[in-house]
Amino acid sequence: MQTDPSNVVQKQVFSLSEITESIARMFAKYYASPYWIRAEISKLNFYPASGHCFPDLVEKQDGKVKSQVRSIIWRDDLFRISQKFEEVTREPLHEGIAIMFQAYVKFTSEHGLSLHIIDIEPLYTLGEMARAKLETIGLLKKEGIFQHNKQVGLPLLLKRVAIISAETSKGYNDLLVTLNRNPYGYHFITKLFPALLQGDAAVESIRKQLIKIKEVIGQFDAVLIIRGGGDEVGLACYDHYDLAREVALFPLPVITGIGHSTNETVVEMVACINKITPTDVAHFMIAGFRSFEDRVQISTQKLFAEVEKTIEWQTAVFNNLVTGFQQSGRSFVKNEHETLEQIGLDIRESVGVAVFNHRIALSRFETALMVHPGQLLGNCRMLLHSQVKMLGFHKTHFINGHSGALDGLGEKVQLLDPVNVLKRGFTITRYKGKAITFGFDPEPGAIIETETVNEKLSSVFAEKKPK
Amino acid sequence: MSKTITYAEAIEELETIVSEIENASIGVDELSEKVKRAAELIKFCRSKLTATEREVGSILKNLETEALEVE
Amino acid sequence: MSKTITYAEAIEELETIVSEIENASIGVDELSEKVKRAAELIKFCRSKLTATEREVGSILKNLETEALEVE
Amino acid sequence: MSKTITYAEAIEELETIVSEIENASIGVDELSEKVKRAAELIKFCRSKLTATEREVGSILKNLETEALEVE
Amino acid sequence: MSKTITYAEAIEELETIVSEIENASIGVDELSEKVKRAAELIKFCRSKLTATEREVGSILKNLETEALEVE
Amino acid sequence: MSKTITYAEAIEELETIVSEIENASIGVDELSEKVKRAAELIKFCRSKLTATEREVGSILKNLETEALEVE
Amino acid sequence: MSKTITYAEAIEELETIVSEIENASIGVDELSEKVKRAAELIKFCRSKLTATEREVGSILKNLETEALEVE
Repeated sequence: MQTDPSNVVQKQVFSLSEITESIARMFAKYYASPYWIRAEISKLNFYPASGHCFPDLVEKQDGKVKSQVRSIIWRDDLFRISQKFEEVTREPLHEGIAIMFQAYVKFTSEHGLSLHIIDIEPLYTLGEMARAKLETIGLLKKEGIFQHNKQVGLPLLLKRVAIISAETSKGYNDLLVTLNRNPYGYHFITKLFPALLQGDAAVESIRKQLIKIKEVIGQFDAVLIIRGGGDEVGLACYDHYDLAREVALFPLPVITGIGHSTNETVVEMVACINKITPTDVAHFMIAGFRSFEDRVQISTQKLFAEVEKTIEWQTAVFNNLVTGFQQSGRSFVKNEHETLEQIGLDIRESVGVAVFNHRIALSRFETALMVHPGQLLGNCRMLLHSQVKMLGFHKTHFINGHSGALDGLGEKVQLLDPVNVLKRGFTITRYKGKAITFGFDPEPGAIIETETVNEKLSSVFAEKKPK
Repeated sequence: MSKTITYAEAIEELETIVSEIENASIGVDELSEKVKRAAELIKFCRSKLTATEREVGSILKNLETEALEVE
Repeated sequence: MSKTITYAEAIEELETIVSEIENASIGVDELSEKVKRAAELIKFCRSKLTATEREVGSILKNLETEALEVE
Repeated sequence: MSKTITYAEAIEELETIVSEIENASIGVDELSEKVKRAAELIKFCRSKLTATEREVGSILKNLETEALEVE
Repeated sequence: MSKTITYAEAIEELETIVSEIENASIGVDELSEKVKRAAELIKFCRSKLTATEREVGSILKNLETEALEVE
Repeated sequence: MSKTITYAEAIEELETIVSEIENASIGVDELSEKVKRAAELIKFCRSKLTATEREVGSILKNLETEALEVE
Repeated sequence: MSKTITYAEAIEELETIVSEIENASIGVDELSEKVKRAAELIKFCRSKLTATEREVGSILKNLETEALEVE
């Protein structure tokens, strides 16, 4: 905007101080009592010489600065506030943290607007840190890389390790001492990659070393992040998303020994192994060697035992086989001898049986010969006898037959004998000695003879009359 | 009666006589003769038969006796 | 009786005679003769049987004796 | 008896004779002869069996003796 | 006996003979012959067996001796 | 015996032979041959076993010695 | 032994060999070879535990030099 210089006098003009003093009066009037305010420290602006601190406060929305104010913590306040803050949050006041603070809103002509912080509520910051940590975990899980480093797999022997630590760190020293003084003579190869291990700068410092290690990844079995011996303040960096992501995605297993007693940080969570103290890490590595050596030892012992057993067993099998061979070879011949002699016995027996059977067959003939001729002759005798009987029988019959026939003839003759006729009263009349027959015609007075049974009658013939 | 007559001849004659008598073709006188002859023949035959029976019987008896002896 | 007659012939003749007597195909006159012949035949057969029996018996006795000796 | 007859032939003949006697298919006249023949055959068979037995026995005895000597 | 006969063949023939004698498929006439043959076969088998025994025995003895030397 | 035979093959063949002899699945005729073969196999196995034992023993002894030196 | 074998592979192979021997799945033929191999593996594993790795050392030296330049 251009201002016409000629117009300047016509207007009421205040000096800067007039204005600032007016504003200061107004602030003093309206902002007399302190307020509780939420903001983020964008820059701490601590001046060690004076001991005062002038933090730049911002409020961001969607990554853009919505509001920005300078603030002041006087030395005396700072000491009290810092002590209380660190006690609760385990973090120093530093850039990037969200705080809830009590402050007077001051406006001075010399410095303009500033917030005079008199108190900070550490519980708010703690809550915010927890929220930020959960956010980091949520993001990593969402990306599916939370378990990534655990899945890389730990080699059997952690022999060559890249160590991210500070050279002067007690933790680093503890680790080296424990590793090198192991009583088993194990040999480890360590390489320090120095880095800041706490505070805001640690995130980038550690990441830088991790990237460096990645370039020579073939040289190492694992990466150790070691911290220890110092205070436990300033570990919020290990909840930082960028660092946690780098660790989770690291192609070598990461082992942490950050050394604190509070809650596990996200880096520890995503690391392949978390061992809290560096000494623990060293013991873990030695234990790995130990168990490897144990395996070798056990295998070696077993090898000795099993080889001996195998040889013994094979020898036993072999000797058994040889014994079996010798026995079977001998018993084979013996059995064959027995078989042969048995055949001899069988022949003797079967010949005996055969001859016996023949004898039996022969004796059957003998028996038949003893019995049958007698039977035959007996039958003949019986037949002969029956002929004799028949002869007697037929003779009688024959004689009787003839006798009967003779009797019949005799009877007939007897019946026809004239004597028998006379007996019935008939008579025979004769003339001149001849019996008269049909045609007899003598002269009357002829003497005729009549024969009866007992006597002969002489009579004179009278006449002849027809019947 | 001739001694040489056989039983068979005797029987034959006898049968002839019987047949003649039965036919009544002979007279009473002849009849008597014939009957007489027949009676003779019958007697002969009977004696012959008896003799034969006796003889045969004796033979058979012997046979049986022998058989008994043998057995 | 001829010596050459066999038992079988004798039996056959005997049977003929018996059958002749049975059938009365011989007369009374021959009966004695026939029976006599039959008796002869019977005697012959009997003796033949006895002889055979004796012979066979002796053969078998020998056989048995030998068998006993052998065994 | 011919020397060339075998045991089997002897047995066969024996069987024929025994069967003839059993079936009475031979007469009294031949009986003696047949029985005599049968007796001869039986004797032959018996002696043959005895001989065989003896021979086999001797062969086997030899075999045993050898076996003992060998062992 | 042919020299080319094997032990197995000999045993087989022996077994055939035994079985023939057992089943009475051998007559008395051949019995002696068969037994004689069997005796020959047995002798043959015995000698073969004895030879084998000796050979096997010697091999086994060698084996034992060697075993002792090795151990 | 072929040089290329392994111990396992030798043992297997040996077992087969022993089992054949045990089960009498070979005849007397083959016995000598089989026994001879078995004896060869046994010698082979024995020497192989002894050699292996010696070799393995020496390897393990070396290993022990080294272990002692290292500790 | 191939230079590229890792100690993990070495111990695994060793354990496999031991287990093979234990389960008698290794015959006499392979035993020597296997034991030889096992001995090598054991030596390798043992040396891994205690030996210094020169190869690695040189590369790390280079790295240190660079690191100094960077800081």
